[in-house]
Amino acid sequence: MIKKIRWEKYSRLFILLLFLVVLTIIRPNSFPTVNNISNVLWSISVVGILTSGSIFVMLLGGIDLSVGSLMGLSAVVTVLTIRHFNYSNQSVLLGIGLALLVGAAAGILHGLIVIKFQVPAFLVTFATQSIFLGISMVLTNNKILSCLEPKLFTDIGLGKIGMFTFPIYFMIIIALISYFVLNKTVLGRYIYAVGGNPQAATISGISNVKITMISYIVSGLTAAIGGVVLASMTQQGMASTGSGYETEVITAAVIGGVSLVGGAGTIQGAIVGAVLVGLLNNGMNLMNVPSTQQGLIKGMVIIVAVAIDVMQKYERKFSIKNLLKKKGEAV
Amino acid sequence: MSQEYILEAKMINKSFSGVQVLKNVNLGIKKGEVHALMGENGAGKSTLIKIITGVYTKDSGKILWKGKEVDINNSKDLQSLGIACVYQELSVIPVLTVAQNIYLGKEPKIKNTGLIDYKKMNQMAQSLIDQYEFPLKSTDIVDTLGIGLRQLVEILKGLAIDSELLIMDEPTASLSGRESAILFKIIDSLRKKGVSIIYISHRLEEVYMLSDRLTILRDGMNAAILEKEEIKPVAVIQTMIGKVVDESAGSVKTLTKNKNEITLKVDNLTRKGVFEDISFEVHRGEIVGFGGLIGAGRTEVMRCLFGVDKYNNGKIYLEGKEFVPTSTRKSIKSGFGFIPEDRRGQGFIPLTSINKNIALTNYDIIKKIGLAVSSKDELEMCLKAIKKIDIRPNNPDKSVGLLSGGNQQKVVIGKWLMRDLKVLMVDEPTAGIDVGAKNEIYNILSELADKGVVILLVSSDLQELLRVSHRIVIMRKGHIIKEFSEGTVTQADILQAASGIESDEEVAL
Amino acid sequence: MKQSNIRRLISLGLLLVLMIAFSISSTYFLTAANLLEIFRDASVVGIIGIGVTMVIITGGIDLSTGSIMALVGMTIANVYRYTLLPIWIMILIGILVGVLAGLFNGFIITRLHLPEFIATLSTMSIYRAITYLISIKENGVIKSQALKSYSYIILGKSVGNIYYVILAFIILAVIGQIILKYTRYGTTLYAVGSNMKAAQLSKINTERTRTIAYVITGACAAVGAVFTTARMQSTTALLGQGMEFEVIAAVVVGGCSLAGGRGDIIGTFIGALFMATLDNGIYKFQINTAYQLIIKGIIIICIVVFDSWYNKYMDATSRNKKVKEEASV
Amino acid sequence: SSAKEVNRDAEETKTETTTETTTTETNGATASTKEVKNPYVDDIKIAYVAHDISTPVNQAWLEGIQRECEYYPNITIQSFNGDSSAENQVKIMSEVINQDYDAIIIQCSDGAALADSVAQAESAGIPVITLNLDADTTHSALVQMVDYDAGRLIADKIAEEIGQEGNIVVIQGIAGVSRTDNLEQGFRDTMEKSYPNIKIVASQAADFEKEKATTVMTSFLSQFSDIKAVFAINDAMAEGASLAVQNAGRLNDMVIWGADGEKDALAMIEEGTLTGTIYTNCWDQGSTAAKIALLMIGSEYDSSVLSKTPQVIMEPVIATKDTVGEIAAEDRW
Ligand SMILES: Nc1ncnc2c1ncn2[C@@H]1O[C@H](COP(=O)(O)OP(=O)(O)OP(=O)(O)O)[C@@H](O)[C@H]1O
Ligand SMILES: Nc1ncnc2c1ncn2[C@@H]1O[C@H](COP(=O)(O)OP(=O)(O)OP(=O)(O)O)[C@@H](O)[C@H]1O
Ligand SMILES: [Mg+2]
Ligand SMILES: [Mg+2]
Repeated sequence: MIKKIRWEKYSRLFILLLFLVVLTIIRPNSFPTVNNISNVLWSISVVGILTSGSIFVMLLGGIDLSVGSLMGLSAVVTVLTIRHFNYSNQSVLLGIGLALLVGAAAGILHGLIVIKFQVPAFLVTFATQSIFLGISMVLTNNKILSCLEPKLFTDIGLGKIGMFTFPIYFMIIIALISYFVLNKTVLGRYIYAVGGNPQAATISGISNVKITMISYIVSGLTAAIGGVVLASMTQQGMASTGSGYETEVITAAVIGGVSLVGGAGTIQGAIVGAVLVGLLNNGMNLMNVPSTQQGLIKGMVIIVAVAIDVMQKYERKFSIKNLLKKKGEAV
Repeated sequence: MSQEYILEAKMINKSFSGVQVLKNVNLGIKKGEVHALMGENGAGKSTLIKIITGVYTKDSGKILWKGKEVDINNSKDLQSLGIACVYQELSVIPVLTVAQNIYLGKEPKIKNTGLIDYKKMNQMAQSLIDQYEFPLKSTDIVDTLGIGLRQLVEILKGLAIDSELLIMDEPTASLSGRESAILFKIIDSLRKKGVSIIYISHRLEEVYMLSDRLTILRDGMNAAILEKEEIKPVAVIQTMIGKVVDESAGSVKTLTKNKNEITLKVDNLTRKGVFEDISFEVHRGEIVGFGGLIGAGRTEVMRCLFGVDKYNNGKIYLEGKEFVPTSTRKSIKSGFGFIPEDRRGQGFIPLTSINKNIALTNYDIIKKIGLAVSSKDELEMCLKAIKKIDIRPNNPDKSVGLLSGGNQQKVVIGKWLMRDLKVLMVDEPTAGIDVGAKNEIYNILSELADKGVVILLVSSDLQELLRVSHRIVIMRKGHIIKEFSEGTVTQADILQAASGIESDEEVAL
Repeated sequence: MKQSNIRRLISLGLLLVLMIAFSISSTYFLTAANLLEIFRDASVVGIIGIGVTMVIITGGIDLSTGSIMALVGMTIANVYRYTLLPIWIMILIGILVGVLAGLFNGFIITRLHLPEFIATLSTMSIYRAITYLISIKENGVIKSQALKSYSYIILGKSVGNIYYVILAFIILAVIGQIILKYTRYGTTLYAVGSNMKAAQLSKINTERTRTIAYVITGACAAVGAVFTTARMQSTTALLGQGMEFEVIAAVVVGGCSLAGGRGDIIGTFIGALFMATLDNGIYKFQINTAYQLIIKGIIIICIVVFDSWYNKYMDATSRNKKVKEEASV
Repeated sequence: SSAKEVNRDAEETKTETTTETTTTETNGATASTKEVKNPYVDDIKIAYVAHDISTPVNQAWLEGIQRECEYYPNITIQSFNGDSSAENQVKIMSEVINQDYDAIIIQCSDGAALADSVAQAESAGIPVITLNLDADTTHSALVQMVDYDAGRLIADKIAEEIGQEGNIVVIQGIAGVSRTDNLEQGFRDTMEKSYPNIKIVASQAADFEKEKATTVMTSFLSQFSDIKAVFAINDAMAEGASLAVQNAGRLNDMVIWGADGEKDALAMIEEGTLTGTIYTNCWDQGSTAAKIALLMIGSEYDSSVLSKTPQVIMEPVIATKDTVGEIAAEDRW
């Protein structure tokens, strides 16, 4: 019995391990190198940061499609500030502060509309996505604003401690904070409760409004942080920075077992999901899979991986016959 | 031998997540009998029904229909065999109309087209409704109906099929006395027509009254199969739960006045269009029962008192001071507790563990280390609750959604017992709960009252109302129309008042 | 019934308000040619939206429609290039491909039990990749492929003043609405989306219901691809990129709930028109793209906020009325 | 497809004269249904339909167009965003034609897809000037940078720098975008034909994005220890590749090339973090397009007399550390 519970809980980790082993066997010289692993982690660090915040919204059954363009906006705001104050160190801090303000404001806006007016999160964030993009375009006059100075700024995305670059540590720290909040604090308990059954949560004395607001603000803040990191990584601010990140975040979370209906999923799972996607991309690059065909392999692998995972949940042996059985009894 | 049985389930085994919930269970239904199925919460009754109707697949065993083995894995076979089922979890579709629900999957069609004949379907549904005198309209959207009316729709779904076997899993759980009475008449007439019925209920008096034979399950095994003459209340209860419980109390009650100070006073509370001018006082340690028919507005009053819904007019006083329930959080802080009638919809968080469900209202009293919740404290509280009200399984990490109905309710109650309360409102607390657990809940309520907690009990179960309450208030169409506070009162008195049939002598209070 | 009709009228009213606002701001807006143009732009989104509406009613989502379009377009281009089959067979083959793609979506969702979002997100990249694989290459480079057969590109044109695609949209929308409201299948769609467990208990084959919805969506995407490629007289591997979100947005604006169980084709019809009107009208403001984006976002938010506020208000009043009726009995 | 072929031929014949900017003359104007407008007096509306307005090249063109028209008080320039989609552009074209614009400047995301729209505009008397990406129909003018030949030039340069042998890698954009496809084709053809000892060991797409290019390049570096050069199909990706190379500490033994010649890339070349790019003055290109548009608006010209689209080829500049200084600051977009 104990065995079973373990396997169910850690099946994603097993898949991850499988990935690592397979890649090591196929590419013994290039895959398991510190450089490469650090590259993989670097490339998923922004997704990891974003997921750590967006998961709050997803746990409530919401969705935030605007994270990508919000990243763009905060990148632009940061870079504009730094440029405006002649690349001084203080301006970096000011820029980051402003970006965080923008993120929080966006979160408040989303939360208000979603909870007060009961508008589906999909539509609200679909609309704000274009609003944020528009604002960034106005601010930049649609130019790329490069920003190679000061070191304080470029180090955010490119600096290193030991073998790993800063964004990796940021991801780990933010994911840990997110883990702590979701698993150890009352707020975390309340988020799962509101996501799992909002009516029951209300009757238990939880303010759905407050929890929803907080979740969207958190999502906005991580998007802002992601934007700053990405701006530093690319040493530039432009409106389209971060476009497409929303789907990557959702992919990582859903592969990691976060239910889009709300109430179920863990941050550990979501981060493992992000790493899986990162490894998959890396593996295909290392095997020189042509980019036009990467989608095919990626899609297939995701389907198989998630299918195995789902099988685990329903405790079925992985066989064709079982695959074709109906779900019926699943909760 | 097996010829006389219309349906036989033989040596059925079933396990979920490695836990065996049915062990070699047998069930035989004869033609034209009402066969009751009883057992504690979680005994496996609903599971057995779902196996018979092909919702779950059995691990092993046989199902015989008129002596021939059938494979109802394919749930479509059910209808062609002539089996209809009213499930415990309501299987009505909220967004559809009553008629659409009743004829789901068997809609009448306009000739030579694939199109649904709505006119005919609504007529058919309406005549069915009228036949049984249910307070429904065929074009009502189910979403707008209260839980009791939904239950009626569910029953109609079962009745709409000309079946040889009708299975009903706790059909009266959220029905009022009057609706239940209609149902019993229906069951009687069906029996006369030769239809067999499997009847699951926790209300013992129903079972005694209706059933021809009785199968008792205990811990997933057959505990007894009794013929009509063998059905003896005390023995049945004993077989079910292994100890003696007095079920006979509760048909008459002598009420007494409570002389304590007033804890809760409600003055002319009004929510436009729902209830009006609700006024009452409750003394410390008093249990006030709220009786009435479905839709009388009792639930709404409770929700407003608790701060879930808003009211337009009126005042509430708690211990002499005016209390305005602006939010549920404030109410809880001030000492209110609320157990809602719609357990699944409002009572608990299905995907979350027993542990966290019980802690949910109590984080103000659970210790914290810095920002972090002390999981030790949390767990201790949960274990205390599990022990106090005997939640089964007693694994704190089990998701509440996976528990049987009765145990889910225990979790909902459990979280309120862990804190100091002044007022506890309970709305249909024992719907779908076995006698053993019911008794425990009654005991818990009296214990709380003894400690000085005010309890407002909304119940459509007359026996329960009489048994538990110190005083009974009757609501009808959003008004308090009567109050029984002294002397003796019987079920008949309550029913009379609730249905609005006034006898002259009872006007004065 | 009545209430939902009023709600419809209100949505239409909002559309009208938008149109009036636009016609005040530009003299080009309220011309027959422009209105037809709006309708034409709404049509492809709307046609795909018919399938997507059904999927969303079941509580699912389909992100692969844009990629199915590309796959179908490229299939037709291949058939056109390498065979001499008549046009209608080409189109049938294209629709078959759409159906198969939808079937595969349905399979992995109902049989492998993948969450709809992740399943169709995967097939979105799979179908796009297959499109690249079967793309017609010249000197190893993927080229856009001309589809200049006379009888094919006629589909992109108009009969009289009405474009064929508009006719197709109207016809398919009517059929879709009838399926949804007047057939057993339609009812089961709502049942599955409203309460899956209850639907299972009610002996509905939920797997089949959902699979068929994805198949219909695949077919609709294929039809959309046919009209789009006919209009462009060519196809590329990039066809339909971003289309999935446009369609979903139109469907949701039309009143479909992503939680399932609510919505219909008339709503989607209005939603598609609404989005097309918005785009079209915004172009007519003489402002740069950035401001257009901002205004568009704000208008969408205003409209959905109004709609939701209005719905709540209607619910409250109708409930009050109902209770009063009951009380007065 | 045959139309494409014809274009390719046209481009190839042009290569001999790339060094000078040429305007093919319009064969004497005949009767026109369209009124002639004077930019100093009449109201004029010009539509600019970008492939994707958020790319630097598209933006620079817009600015070029705006600069050219700045002096005329009555000209409005309206920019539309195709959002990288030919379908969107087709929609926008109907829109613009309905609104009676006086001229259209467009970069066609897909020449075949836009052929019909462009033809319609022309027959409605609205001159269409295409930028870089042609429409598969005869229209008023095409103003283009070199693409296929730019690829050839870069191939020659890289070969020269690495001594005509060794392993190199390519970072691609999104497949199906014709300008970059042609660039890559020119590059590959040249490498194959002229430099048998140079091997393109890997190529991978980074979707024109800087950050993705960093990831792709890093994985190239960990996979092959002996890469001598990288060619990124646009500057943003070259910048990303450079970041990766810097990170790996291999800037000194690596040749990194981009294409387009945006300001940041030129700065990096001066700094030494990028080896080279191929520069086109996009402002100038935009202005040129606008000039042609105004010319046509102001004359009784009719495109129906054309048998072939007149072309203007922008002069490319190979920018390396040695030559980058020649590009004046005010020409850096
Ligand atoms: N889908 C499921 N997955 C896992 N366990 C389940 C599932 N359904 C039921 N169980 C477990 O099986 C046991 C029997 O449940 P069942 O619902 O049959 O009880 P019951 O006799 O109907 O009880 P009640 O009177 O409370 O309705 C319980 O312990 C329950 O927790
Ligand atoms: N969702 C709803 N839509 C419309 N009317 C409703 C709704 N819920 C309740 N009502 C109406 O509000 C009134 C009060 O209902 P309430 O549920 O409070 O009654 P109750 O006395 O608690 O009945 P029950 O015994 O069913 O719990 C009734 O007239 C009912 O029909
Ligand atoms: Mg049960
Ligand atoms: Mg009630």
